Amino acid sequence: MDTLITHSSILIIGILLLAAFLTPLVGRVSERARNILVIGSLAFAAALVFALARDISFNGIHVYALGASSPGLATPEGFMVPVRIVLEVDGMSILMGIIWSIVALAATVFSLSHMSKETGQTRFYTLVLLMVAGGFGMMFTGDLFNLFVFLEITSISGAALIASRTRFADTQEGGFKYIVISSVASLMVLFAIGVLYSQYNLLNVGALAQAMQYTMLDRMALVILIAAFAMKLGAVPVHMWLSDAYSVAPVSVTVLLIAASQSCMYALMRTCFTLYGVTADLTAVGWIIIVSGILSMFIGVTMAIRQTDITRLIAYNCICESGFMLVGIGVGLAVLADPGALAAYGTTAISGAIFHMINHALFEGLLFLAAGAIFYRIGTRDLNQMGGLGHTMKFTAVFFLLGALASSGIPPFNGFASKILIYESVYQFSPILTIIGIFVSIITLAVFIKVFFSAFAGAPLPRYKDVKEVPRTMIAAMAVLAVMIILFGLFPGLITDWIIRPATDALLDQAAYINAIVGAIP
Amino acid sequence: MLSKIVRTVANQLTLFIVVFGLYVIAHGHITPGGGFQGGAVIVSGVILLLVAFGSQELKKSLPERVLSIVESSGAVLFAILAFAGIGTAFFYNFLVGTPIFGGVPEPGPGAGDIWTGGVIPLMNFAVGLKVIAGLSAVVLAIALFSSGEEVEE
Amino acid sequence: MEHIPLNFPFLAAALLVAISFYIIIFKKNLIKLIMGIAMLASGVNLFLVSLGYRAGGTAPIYTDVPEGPMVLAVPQALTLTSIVINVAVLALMLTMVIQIHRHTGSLDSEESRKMKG
Amino acid sequence: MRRVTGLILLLVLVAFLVWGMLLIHPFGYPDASDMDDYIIENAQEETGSNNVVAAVLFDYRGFDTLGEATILFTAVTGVLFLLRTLKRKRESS
Repeated sequence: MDTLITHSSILIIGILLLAAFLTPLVGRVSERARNILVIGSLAFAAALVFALARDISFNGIHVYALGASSPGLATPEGFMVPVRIVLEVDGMSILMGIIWSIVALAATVFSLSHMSKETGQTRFYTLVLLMVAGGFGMMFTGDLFNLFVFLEITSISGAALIASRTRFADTQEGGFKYIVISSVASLMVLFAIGVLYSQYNLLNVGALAQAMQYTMLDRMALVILIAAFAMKLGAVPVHMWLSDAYSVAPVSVTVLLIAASQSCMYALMRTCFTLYGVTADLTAVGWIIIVSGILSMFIGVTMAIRQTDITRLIAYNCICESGFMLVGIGVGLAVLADPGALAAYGTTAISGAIFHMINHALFEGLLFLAAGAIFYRIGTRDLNQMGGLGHTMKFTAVFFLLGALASSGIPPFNGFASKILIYESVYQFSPILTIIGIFVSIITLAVFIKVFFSAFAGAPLPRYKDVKEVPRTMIAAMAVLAVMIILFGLFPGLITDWIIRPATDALLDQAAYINAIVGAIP
Repeated sequence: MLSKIVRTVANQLTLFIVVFGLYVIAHGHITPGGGFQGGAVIVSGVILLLVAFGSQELKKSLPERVLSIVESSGAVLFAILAFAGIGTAFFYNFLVGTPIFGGVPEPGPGAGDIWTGGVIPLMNFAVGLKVIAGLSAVVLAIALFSSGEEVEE
Repeated sequence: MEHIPLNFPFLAAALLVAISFYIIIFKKNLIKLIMGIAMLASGVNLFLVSLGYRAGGTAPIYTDVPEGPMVLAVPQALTLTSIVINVAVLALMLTMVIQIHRHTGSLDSEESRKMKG
Repeated sequence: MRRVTGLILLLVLVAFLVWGMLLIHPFGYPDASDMDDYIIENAQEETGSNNVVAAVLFDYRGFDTLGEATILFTAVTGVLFLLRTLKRKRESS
């Protein structure tokens, strides 16, 4: 058991990669065996993630040096800096890992029936496994170049998955846009890595953070990194690809894409808080992120009003919700150098943003899955053609309503729990931001009420008389997310204390992250 | 399909290209080169055959199904080699000091020995297999698709 | 080879990056867009590999090498990795363009809806 | 309008890049090389490989190479996935 825990971080990634390599071989033999392999490896990875989370909460940061003579030996003996790739999992990374494993499992179970009519399923599941492995790699790695490699794995498999329904032209366009944006963003990340490498001859995040002098070149690298991750995230100046990509992908893929953009958010936070951290003066960066967040909120919600395509509407809602996270992170960054303000409200703002990341993945996931369930049964995404579906698709209607209410921040659900944290902390920073946030939430609610009534309420339409409820696996996948939304909404204090607070502390504790790699600073 | 002269020359040349590629792969740990580079060299030979004979002819001897299987096997081999060191740590070079590729050269410049490098030559081989099959499959699939042929899934 | 004035290789990499951004922003043809991304990749690769150069150094391979300093090995490995990654990305992009062309019959980003992103 | 904004952005980018490149260490004289020196010195002993680049690729940074092989695998899977035609034609006919 101890051995398993010691190796768990690499096993999570390695088993998924191995399963992905095996899937095309197994898929030729039997479809059933393939599905068991896919679900089994994902479940195994999820179990390991929880075991690792438990270990981290007791023993602190988990470090794994790949190829070293002992896994805990991050730097070679008698040498100050790490030479090998080091996986470093702290509270923040494992939090992302937990979200990612749950979302991946739900999305894959959902696709079992959702994709059953499509061709090329073996390759579809291979790509899903690769994408999940890539996401775990991004979250667990402590090495910048390794981050770039896994960023590429996630984006390439994501692009191929978006374009998976090749009989429609718009899927190809959405996938192409996604891959163009992601490869430009990844190359920018690589450029920034080169700039950092040129000065310190290091690639490890912890060691770089220790050596960081915050010279002009470091600022340049910071600008490039933030621009690249913001591009990948769909923050406002470069958000145009997001609605096109999210709306055309199969919904189970969209759910994965949302979680993947959360991992870019994680990379952004890692860059700002851990790589640069308190030594750098990040107030200006914080303000840029806040402005981008506010713009995301506004543009997301105003564009959502005009949409008649249900998945496109939810995609714009995604942009809007990620604005809330950006505002939380931006406020945290802006006061990072000021310990008093950080303790008073900065930490709460970051916790709120992190909590909102989980909630965002959950409720947007639920909304997309419900939209996908509708598409599965009636074959259209156009809101004007829907109506009265609530009579026949009761579960789907309930799940959609749940997601919509959580997304608009209505009290008993999880969206409220995280938004209230953001509101109250941001209010102390600048009241106007909170007012904007509440205003945007109200419009979101209005948009979703409109959608709910046009799709589910009203008299049953004659042409949808034969529409049945979706298969049980799809309901199960939605139910998992719905139960978590309710639980997180009912016990926000518990979640905050158990998961969010340790993650925030881990994110803000730059010294611990560095120490885990290079030992105590002399 | 091009003229008979081109086809014959391509046929003969491919042998040399493959031998050179194999040389680059096998000596990846002592001279410049390695799995990716050697694999790319061999794929250039495959492309030569594709240009000379056309995609349908090539498909008869190199179907995508086989290429896909070989590619997966190469990837699995690579991953297993990485996993094999997990007794110590993932990617640990467990073959150094053993009779199989376990030699350690004298420090400093010197003549290379093929029996060195631990898992590196084996990994080079796995990666080479993967690159050959993978890139050939890509080129073949694109050629087949753009000439209106059917592509196997 | 003595000190090359004005960091010439770095400037060349920067120039490549700038030209490729020009192509990515202004060109409408999808194939040209892909070429722009390939150029961006080459620019970044050139930048990476020239970071590792040490004046008068030999290739970091011990087989029959003259004594003396060796150039840095890690940037070369990074560049190799990045080259292969870009080959993969280009293959997938070209596939998508082929599919787009099959559906819309055009390679113009303006014609096939609002392709610019 | 779009052209003008694009052009201005581009000029800013060029200025930014050139300025940055002038700040980087002189070509051929790296600022720091601790990690690389360690690798060049110890690669032969630790990995048994004469080719230091291969040692970095498959030993010190082997995980990156696994990632890179994965990316190639992903791309091949993606290409074959997107260009699939055979099965569907059979089903529809």
